[in-house]
Amino acid sequence: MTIPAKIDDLTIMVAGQGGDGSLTVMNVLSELFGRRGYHLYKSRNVASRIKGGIAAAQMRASIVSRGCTGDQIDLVVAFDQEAVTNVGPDLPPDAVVVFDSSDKPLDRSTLADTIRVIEIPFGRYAVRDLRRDLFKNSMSFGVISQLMNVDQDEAEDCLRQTLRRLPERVLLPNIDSFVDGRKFAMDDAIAAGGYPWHLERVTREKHLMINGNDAVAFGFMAAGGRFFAGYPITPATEIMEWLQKHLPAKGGVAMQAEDELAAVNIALGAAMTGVRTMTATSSPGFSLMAEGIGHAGSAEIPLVIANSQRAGPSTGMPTKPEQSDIDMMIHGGNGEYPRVVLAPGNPGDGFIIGAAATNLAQRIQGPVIIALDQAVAQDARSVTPFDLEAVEPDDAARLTEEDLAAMETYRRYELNPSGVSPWAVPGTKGGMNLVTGNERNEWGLVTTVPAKRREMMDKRAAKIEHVRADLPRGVTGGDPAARIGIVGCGMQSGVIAETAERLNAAGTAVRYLQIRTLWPVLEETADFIRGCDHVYVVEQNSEGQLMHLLNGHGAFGNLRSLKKYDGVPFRCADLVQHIINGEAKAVQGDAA
Amino acid sequence: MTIPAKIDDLTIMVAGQGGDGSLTVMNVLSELFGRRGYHLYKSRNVASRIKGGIAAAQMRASIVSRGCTGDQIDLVVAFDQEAVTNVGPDLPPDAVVVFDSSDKPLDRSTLADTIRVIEIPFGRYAVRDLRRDLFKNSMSFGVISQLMNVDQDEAEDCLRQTLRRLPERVLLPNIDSFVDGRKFAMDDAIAAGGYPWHLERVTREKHLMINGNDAVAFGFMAAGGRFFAGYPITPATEIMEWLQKHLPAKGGVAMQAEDELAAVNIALGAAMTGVRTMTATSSPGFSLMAEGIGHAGSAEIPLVIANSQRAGPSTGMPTKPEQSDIDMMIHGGNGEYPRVVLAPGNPGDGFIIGAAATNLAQRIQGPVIIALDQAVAQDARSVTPFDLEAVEPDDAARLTEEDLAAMETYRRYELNPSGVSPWAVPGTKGGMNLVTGNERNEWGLVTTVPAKRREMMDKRAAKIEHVRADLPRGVTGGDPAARIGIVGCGMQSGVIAETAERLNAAGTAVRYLQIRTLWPVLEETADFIRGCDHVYVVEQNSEGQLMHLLNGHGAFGNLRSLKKYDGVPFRCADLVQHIINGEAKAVQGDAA
Amino acid sequence: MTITFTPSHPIWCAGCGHFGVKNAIVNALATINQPAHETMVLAGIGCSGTIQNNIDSYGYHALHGRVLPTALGVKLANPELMVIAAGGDGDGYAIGAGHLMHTFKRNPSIVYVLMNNGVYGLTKGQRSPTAQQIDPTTERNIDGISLGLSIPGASFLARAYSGAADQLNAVMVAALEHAAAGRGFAFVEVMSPCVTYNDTYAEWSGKVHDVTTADGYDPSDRIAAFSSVYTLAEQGKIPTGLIYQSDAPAYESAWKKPGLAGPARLDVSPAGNRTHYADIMEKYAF
Amino acid sequence: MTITFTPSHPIWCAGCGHFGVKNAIVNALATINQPAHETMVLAGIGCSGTIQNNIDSYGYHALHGRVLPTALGVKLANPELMVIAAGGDGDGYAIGAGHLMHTFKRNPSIVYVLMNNGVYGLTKGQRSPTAQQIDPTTERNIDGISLGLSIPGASFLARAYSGAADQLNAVMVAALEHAAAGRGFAFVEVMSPCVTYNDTYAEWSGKVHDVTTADGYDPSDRIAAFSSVYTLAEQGKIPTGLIYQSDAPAYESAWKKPGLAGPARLDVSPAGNRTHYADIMEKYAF
Ligand SMILES: Cc1ncc(C[n+]2csc(CCOP(=O)(O)OP(=O)(O)O)c2C)c(N)n1
Ligand SMILES: Cc1ncc(C[n+]2csc(CCOP(=O)(O)OP(=O)(O)O)c2C)c(N)n1
Ligand code: SF4
Ligand code: SF4
Ligand SMILES: [Mg+2]
Ligand SMILES: [Mg+2]
Repeated sequence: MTIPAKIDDLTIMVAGQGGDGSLTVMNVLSELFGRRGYHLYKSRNVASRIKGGIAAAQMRASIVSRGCTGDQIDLVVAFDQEAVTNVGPDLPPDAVVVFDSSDKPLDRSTLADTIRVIEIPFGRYAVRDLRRDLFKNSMSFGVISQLMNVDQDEAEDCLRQTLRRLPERVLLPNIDSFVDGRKFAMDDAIAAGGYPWHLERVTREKHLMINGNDAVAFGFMAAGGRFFAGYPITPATEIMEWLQKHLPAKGGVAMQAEDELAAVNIALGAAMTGVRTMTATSSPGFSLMAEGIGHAGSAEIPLVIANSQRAGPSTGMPTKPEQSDIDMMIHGGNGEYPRVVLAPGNPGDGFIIGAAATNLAQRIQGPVIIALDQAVAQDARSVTPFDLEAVEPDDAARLTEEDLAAMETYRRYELNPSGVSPWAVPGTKGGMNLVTGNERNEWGLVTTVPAKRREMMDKRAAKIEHVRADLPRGVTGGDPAARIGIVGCGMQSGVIAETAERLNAAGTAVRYLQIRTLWPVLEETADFIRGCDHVYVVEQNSEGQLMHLLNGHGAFGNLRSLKKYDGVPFRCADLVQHIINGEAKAVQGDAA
Repeated sequence: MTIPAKIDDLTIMVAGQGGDGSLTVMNVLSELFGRRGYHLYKSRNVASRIKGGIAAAQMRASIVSRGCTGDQIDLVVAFDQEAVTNVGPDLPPDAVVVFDSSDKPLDRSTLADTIRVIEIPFGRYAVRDLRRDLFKNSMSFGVISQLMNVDQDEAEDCLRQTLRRLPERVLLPNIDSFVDGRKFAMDDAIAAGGYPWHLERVTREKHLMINGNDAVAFGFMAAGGRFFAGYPITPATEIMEWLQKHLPAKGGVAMQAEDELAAVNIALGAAMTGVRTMTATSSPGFSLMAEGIGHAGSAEIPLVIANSQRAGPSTGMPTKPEQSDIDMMIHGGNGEYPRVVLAPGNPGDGFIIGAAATNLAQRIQGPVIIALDQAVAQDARSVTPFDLEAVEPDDAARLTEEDLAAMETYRRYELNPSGVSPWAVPGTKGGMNLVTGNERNEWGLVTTVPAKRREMMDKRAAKIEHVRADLPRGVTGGDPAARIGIVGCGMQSGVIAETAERLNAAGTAVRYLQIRTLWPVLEETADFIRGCDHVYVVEQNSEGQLMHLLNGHGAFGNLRSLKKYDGVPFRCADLVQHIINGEAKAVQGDAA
Repeated sequence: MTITFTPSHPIWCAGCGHFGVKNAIVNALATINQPAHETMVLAGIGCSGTIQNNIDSYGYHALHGRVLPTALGVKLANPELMVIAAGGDGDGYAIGAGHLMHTFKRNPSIVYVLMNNGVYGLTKGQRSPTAQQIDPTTERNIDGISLGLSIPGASFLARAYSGAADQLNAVMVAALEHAAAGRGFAFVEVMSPCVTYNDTYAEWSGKVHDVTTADGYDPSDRIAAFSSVYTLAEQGKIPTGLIYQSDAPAYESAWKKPGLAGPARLDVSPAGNRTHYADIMEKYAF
Repeated sequence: MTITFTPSHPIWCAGCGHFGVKNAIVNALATINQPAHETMVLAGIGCSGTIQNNIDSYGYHALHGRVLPTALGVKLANPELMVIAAGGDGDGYAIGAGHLMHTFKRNPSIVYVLMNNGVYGLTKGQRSPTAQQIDPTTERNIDGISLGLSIPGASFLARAYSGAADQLNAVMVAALEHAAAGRGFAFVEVMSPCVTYNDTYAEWSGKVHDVTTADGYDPSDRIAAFSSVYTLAEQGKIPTGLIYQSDAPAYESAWKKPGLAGPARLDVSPAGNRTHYADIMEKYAF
């Protein structure tokens, strides 16, 4: 019997045919790992259909907080042969597979011999046809909790907590299944090979378990956001649903429009009244909103737009992550108008950026885009609690009736060095004004006089300079003296940080920059790049959009592109390898 | 009495309050200059409203063919004080102003003393209230033809030709007005100061007088285009109207949809049947089409999209030229898909590119965008006749029933090195297939398998390489050995060519490149830039989009941006000055 | 008094029907004593889409076809405002058709004045969805009133003619009153000839027919309204008047929270909200 | 025979109403002997929007809400094809509402099968425009048949229930025949329950009511149809059957040029066309 490994970093996958509730074992595992003080990173991998098709959930539990899933899957719980076949070749030699052998025994052909397989005919144990999926889940949790050497009371408590909303008559047989699972594991697996793992008990401060969509919605609300209009679309819908749940209680509105064109225009109308307003969508919906977002830029209406990017082009792969709308978010929509594009790197950052975007939109009286990707948007992870005290709604250049009474004239589009004109919202006595997306004079009346046009274009552009100093700064890390850099944003944030950690540990000195303000390109970004001999730009797309953007805006020549566009995030191990290989070549190159 | 100047390059402006037919004098002048063998460049400058507001037409008549209007206006015909006041400060000292003094005499305060003014109370002469505008026009043509020393018979003939569709009872009083105008000019102006000009008689080959919108539509039709769906929008509507006039006679369809979303999707549906299909719009409409265009790229449907750009952002200035959608055309729409963006530099080029785009769309089975700007789209000029023989519809990878019968399997999205899959259109026996904008396997069935996804992305990207060698090459000119370059596209084409001519004549050696394929960025473009010490990038926008594009895609560091964004095209004189100043600074810089 | 923008002079062609529409709106606002600063006029894009520049109120120039969603956003965010949307037949029945349906369905208390001239004026004369016949097809024209009648929720459907000021004024006042009373969406289609591209004064003067003059006409009877609109249209007439009015619930009222102002006027200060946020955060504790 | 794609097995949840719809389409195609290669099935996005994968024909997956314009493009370009558009209630009544109106108006000879389940299935259960009541508002639900009745041009309006195969089959065959005969737009709304997010089988089974069984029901009487649909809805019933059919002219026929094939099959070779182009060019001679 081998000595069980202490768990400091474990990745678990549960896979089966899709359908609601089929993967609730992950929730019980969260509960357990959470109590033990682990950090978690959870992701789901589903086909864009309701039932049927492989669905899988992954969870990485680690003692150090991590921003991505692990390199390899240590434990697979599979209710389906297909999942094991697919994932088999990628498993490490000491992996454990728990398999539902109700239908037939596992075909081990894609598995290395060293892998430990525990076959359980869940069907035989969980025959009750009521909530069958749930029984499977409870039983497999029983197995896992046993494999990790967790005692029955604690494990049962976790199960009860997770299933607390169930009626007793459903709960009890689940507990039975759980006990059966533990017993099975003990008799069949542990007896034969010992405990593979031993779960630690560590201490960490209280954290939150949340995904990026929810966190961005929360940040928006905390910064005074009280109006939302959207339209369902994967993987952005949670933002709408979160706000539908939380805004009305505070007198706000969160409505589902008839389409994205309505959504963005309803939002524009609301925003004009002064209420802090957001809309959210995913890639194809963002394409449809292009005209409306440009209108916010032209007519000078504050609006936050969240784009939870999916893999494109067109409908693409709705449930897969990609960062292939960077160009569109920065350059989409006709003509030229000031905009800010921010990219949070994790849910904690999502809260901060959700709040910052809300204030920035007011301060530039224009569109601020939050660039999420499916991974940041939907992967849930443990993060430190949000700093609610740090959020203060910023009233910017709003005029009251009293302010107006003291003014001789009031022009909506007054020219001034900041580019931001004082603003009287409808309903304010004495502040009547015209808002338009045509070129106009200070009064808001349409004009094409060339000199006025230039002034108005310059005025709008100036607004970005006005807030530049306050735009979210990037996160840097690694060896500050390193000559090799790594740059990325969004879903790459956790990956590049961990990659840098490993590379530095392995003797290749690197530093990294997680960009949080994608547009405008900040001086700090150019500085970082200039400060390195060369920089790896890591992104989830095929064209190297971030790299071209940086090249086009001041960073010339020393960028190397690391791209992935198959719907699967980079693994740290691969990035480490890429960069070590790249450097080896560079050294060879130098020698030649 | 001074000796009249021979006209080799003259710019005329007619201005008044807007309204239909108020500026028909320009048409008579075209007729006259055309008969005398001049080349013409005509532009209109109107407010986006039907009547009222200053409207002006400009015409440059030159012995050498020119691609832009003149630096200065030599002759102003004004029915309105405002026009003279506006344009006054920019007139050269020897300009002539013909003014309608019916209401009150001309306020000359913005005019230099040297300018010759001919005031005619048109009201007194053209009192008949029937078609009053027309009488004004006929009379002012009488004045001008006299000023240019054209004899009455020839001038009258031109007028009759232009007004040939009018009934005799309207025509005759117009002829009278014309004669009155000649008499007035003779008595009042010529008697006092002599003929200011003398119209030449030169020979040139037969030309066409056409604008870019019409020419693009024609090129599309000549390459076999038989389906169009669009929606009215300034300044693109002429494309729809041209095709509505010409396609039905050949069995084609040119329909007005309910909006741009319908237009692009109707077009997608039609294109899927195999008919060569186009849609056209202007900037805000292009924003709305972003999703549909991406679908053409993803689902692999051949489609030509013309974008006659207006000044943005949002509704912007509908009747003013700008090149501020470059970024959007290249990067708009979610995700990444192959596309080609072509920019004709004049109507002759419009025909060629209209045809080339139609064939290229078939060859890449995807979207090909024609980037016009309001100036190329709506300015009419004389161009050499189109080479109809050179246009041959290209059938690309189309499969017939017979082809299919000989195949064992048929997959719509078959993988092959060209990236272009053989294509059976609906109705073809044995060719049933699935078309989708989701990621898919070769059969067209949705998939998210990572390896398949990569193959499909690579396949689509390969299509651009497949046609790269056949993409329209740029036009170069100037001194091939020069170290200073000028780059531009579209409406800049005529301006940069003439600027280069003048700079070279003045001793500053320059060469220029008119880019015709904006995307992908061609190697020849990078070569041109690398071959120069520095390159001026001339564009009609505020952000320097073309310059950033070139920087981002291989041309690093030696670009200088010359931008204009006030709705008024660059004048050659200004560009010449800019570049001379720029070079002077550069020399100073070198010395320091 | 602060000088704000002065309503500018309309830029329409002399004789354009849109003048009458503007006058009727100005007149109705005065009749119901609506304060200018509590009024917002939003217009689409088209010749019709410049009307907001000519009325003393807050004004907004919407995107083409999007005036209704924008107006809805304004109303929901600040229900105290009188919100008037205006636009052309291209704007409302072509590119904006889907939004019109959904506005009928939701029934927010806004006024919508659709200026129908059977043509795209601003883009110089293309056919609109109400053009009598679209060449080379036989496409029939949309009837906004019938459309409204087909959608549950529609609460005020009227048509008037720019060439008949009295009826137009009366209908416009009724529309503003409907919205001001929070009774829902007041739809007024005004037949407003385009003298430049589709001069229909002569034709329409002979065709307009006030349905409400019929003996016993009951504007709350949806089926009867449908029947009379359909029958008159078949006879080549243009039915006018306040054709249908009902008591469907208004959309904005469903969002109203007792004791709380509309979203635009809520207190969002940290003082009044942070505890609430902390409670939400607690639900994510881990 | 060349092997082309094999219709795949539907991916819907067991019990989903969409199975019945698919069967009815397959059955109707067989009934009218429609050759597979001359048929094109286009679907929107949604659970409903995968139906084209399960039918032996040319198939297309449209953008969300755009299935009707796309289908129109196909039909105009190649009028010889049988064109069947399909999609959900979100696809057709929400994002696609404007196109639906304009398709009724134009009346092209295509079949449109709208699978109404009162919910957004694929995006997991949000309310659709036909949801009975949208919280927290009192928004009423859209009725596609009434909508069609309100638009001149509409020529075939039917509703069936996925739980009643016989009527569904009959209606589907009639729809395909209407389109095949070039009589215009055949609109079939199928009540198709979503067992996962809005299981309405029990409720709908009790509510569906075949209007055409009424004595003397005349499907060509538009006013009567409107009246009976409206009245039944007020009674909480769901009217079904071939509710309205008329002889409005079909859109594609207006574009047809005698002696010439549809656009997709025209001769565009230089030989047959260059003289014509030269004539056009001559008009620009200068
Ligand atoms: C997205 C978009 N598409 C097209 C246009 C061009 N456009 C401006 S006004 C208009 C239609 C005007 O017709 P209507 O709404 O009937 O108003 P009218 O001018 O007749 O009053 C169009 C198509 C535009 N501004 N934006
Ligand atoms: C432009 C765009 N917006 C939103 C979506 C997301 N989306 C996919 S299906 C769907 C609605 C599905 O509902 P329905 O049409 O009723 O079909 P069902 O699934 O109920 O059959 C939505 C909103 C999308 N794919 N594209
Ligand atoms: S073009 Fe027609 S609609 Fe426009 S202002 Fe003139 S008359 Fe009115
Ligand atoms: S979620 Fe609903 S609509 Fe979608 S397949 Fe399942 S039952 Fe059918
Ligand atoms: Mg109109
Ligand atoms: Mg549905």
